[in-house]
Amino acid sequence: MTHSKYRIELHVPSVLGFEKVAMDAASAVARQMGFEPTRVDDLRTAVAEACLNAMEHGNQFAQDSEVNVLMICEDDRLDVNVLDEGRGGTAPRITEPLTVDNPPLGTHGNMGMFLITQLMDEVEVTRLPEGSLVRMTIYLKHALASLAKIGLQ
Amino acid sequence: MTHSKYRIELHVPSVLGFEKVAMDAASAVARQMGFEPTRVDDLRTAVAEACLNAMEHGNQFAQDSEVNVLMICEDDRLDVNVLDEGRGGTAPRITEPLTVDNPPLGTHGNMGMFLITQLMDEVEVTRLPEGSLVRMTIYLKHALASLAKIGLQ
Amino acid sequence: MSNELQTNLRHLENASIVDLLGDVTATSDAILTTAYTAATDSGKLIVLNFKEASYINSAGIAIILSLLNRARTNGRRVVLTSLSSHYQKIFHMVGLDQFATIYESEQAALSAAV
Amino acid sequence: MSNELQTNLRHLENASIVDLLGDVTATSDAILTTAYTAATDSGKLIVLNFKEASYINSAGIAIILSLLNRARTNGRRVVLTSLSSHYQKIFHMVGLDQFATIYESEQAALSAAV
Ligand SMILES: Nc1ncnc2c1ncn2[C@@H]1O[C@H](COP(=O)(O)OP(=O)(O)O)[C@@H](O)[C@H]1O
Ligand SMILES: Nc1ncnc2c1ncn2[C@@H]1O[C@H](COP(=O)(O)OP(=O)(O)O)[C@@H](O)[C@H]1O
Repeated sequence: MTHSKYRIELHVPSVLGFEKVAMDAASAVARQMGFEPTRVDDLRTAVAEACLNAMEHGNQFAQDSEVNVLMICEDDRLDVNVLDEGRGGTAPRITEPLTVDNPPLGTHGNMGMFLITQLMDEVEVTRLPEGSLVRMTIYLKHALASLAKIGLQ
Repeated sequence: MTHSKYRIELHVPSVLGFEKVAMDAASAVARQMGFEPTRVDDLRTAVAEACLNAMEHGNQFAQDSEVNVLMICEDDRLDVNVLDEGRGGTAPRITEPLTVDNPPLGTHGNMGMFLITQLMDEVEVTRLPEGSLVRMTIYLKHALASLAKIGLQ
Repeated sequence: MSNELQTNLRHLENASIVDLLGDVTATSDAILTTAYTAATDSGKLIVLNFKEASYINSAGIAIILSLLNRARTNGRRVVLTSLSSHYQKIFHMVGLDQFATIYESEQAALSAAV
Repeated sequence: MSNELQTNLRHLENASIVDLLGDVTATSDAILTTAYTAATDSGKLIVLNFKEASYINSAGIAIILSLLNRARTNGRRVVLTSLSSHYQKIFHMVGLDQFATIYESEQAALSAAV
């Protein structure tokens, strides 16, 4: 299968639980492209976390707001773009996760963005006029991914 | 969970295999709403068949064409709308499936639309200016579904 | 495509078993025909084993119908095993189970059908 | 929500086992705290069993972190078992395995930890 430039677009409401729709859609796309199960699992977690952030921080769980997930299949990689409506005052930022020594008070442990960057081959955060865009890329060949990570590709 | 009017929208290319993305997204939505596994399986098959028809008959597998899957979660039911671009000369029609006595020559056994109507609680086919719309509904409570089927709801 | 059908042929004493591994869809025609032809050589009962076939669509069912028709023409007996309860229901809906017995497991097929 | 967490508490001779059934997410806080409190009554080792937890997100991990912190304050020992290899990797990435040992299975946890 040549994947070049297949485009899958998904919109989900900003309601906890609907990130699973994005997870399952993204993993179906990745399996279709031939990604291995462990990479599909990595993608599932990254997509879930990006969608949860978009729902909460980006859309403030506003009732009429949506999270837009745009997936592009290329020959060598899958790009997943998660776009929110930028309703909060913050932008996605990558910080060190909290630990047992310094535990989170509620359910925020700074782990979402951290995990995304750990699990994906490339992550790009852009602040667009309409909202925040988190672009996550995984490569079909790990070798290419490593080159990309150190900037040689 | 009150489901009233959650809206999930998905666009997939007209390429065999991508119906699985719609299947997986639809089943994630249905599970989220609390549908039982057997009903989720019914929905998976119906959504796959509607998307395959949209890709082939509706979009003629045209390279730039898309299948649009719009899901609406209501308190009592899930509506899945599958819309194509109406590029073919035909419209969705429900016929008796072919049998071993009169087997299909290729891969068309008139089974897609037949299965959809068997598996879903309600099916409505509409010819819109932009293409064919197949709307499939399943109810959370089977009792309601049966009433709806005989037109009492 | 990711989960393209593969087949595995096992010759037992009284039956030839065709394991279907992957998706049974429009693109499965050639591989299913090849597997059927190889299985039919033995002259024994042919068991189509769907244990590892998790996605079967209408095009796949159409191919199986044609295959059952060919088997009947050639006087070959074909039975099906290990379909999930969902696909048992689907095969029943389209009337396919009128032309080929569906067994719960390979073991059941072998003891009942041989 | 469909797969809201449920817990099941089992008191064994040397350990109290908390089975986590369902999703471990932002909405799991109250039920996890209740289960932890009930388990801690016994004074024994507490085993959090993730065998039936197929979806754990960052909010769920944050809740587990807080729970481990509380356990440390109370002088209670907590270990984790039966995480999928994916979630073992995730728990390692966020450093959670530095504060609670992760065992492959309940059996392994009981024989090693008691
Ligand atoms: N989509 C987003 N829009 C706005 N702010 C965001 C977004 N995603 C993340 N952030 C910001 O980045 C911080 C870190 O995010 P994350 O690592 O996922 O941890 P957490 O969500 O647990 O706080 C958040 O607390 C928030 O301030
Ligand atoms: N989305 C669609 N657009 C146009 N025609 C359609 C569509 N879906 C189905 N049809 C028509 O209805 C017929 C029956 O469809 P179906 O029962 O799914 O069987 P099959 O696809 O195997 O022919 C098709 O052969 C086609 O002519």
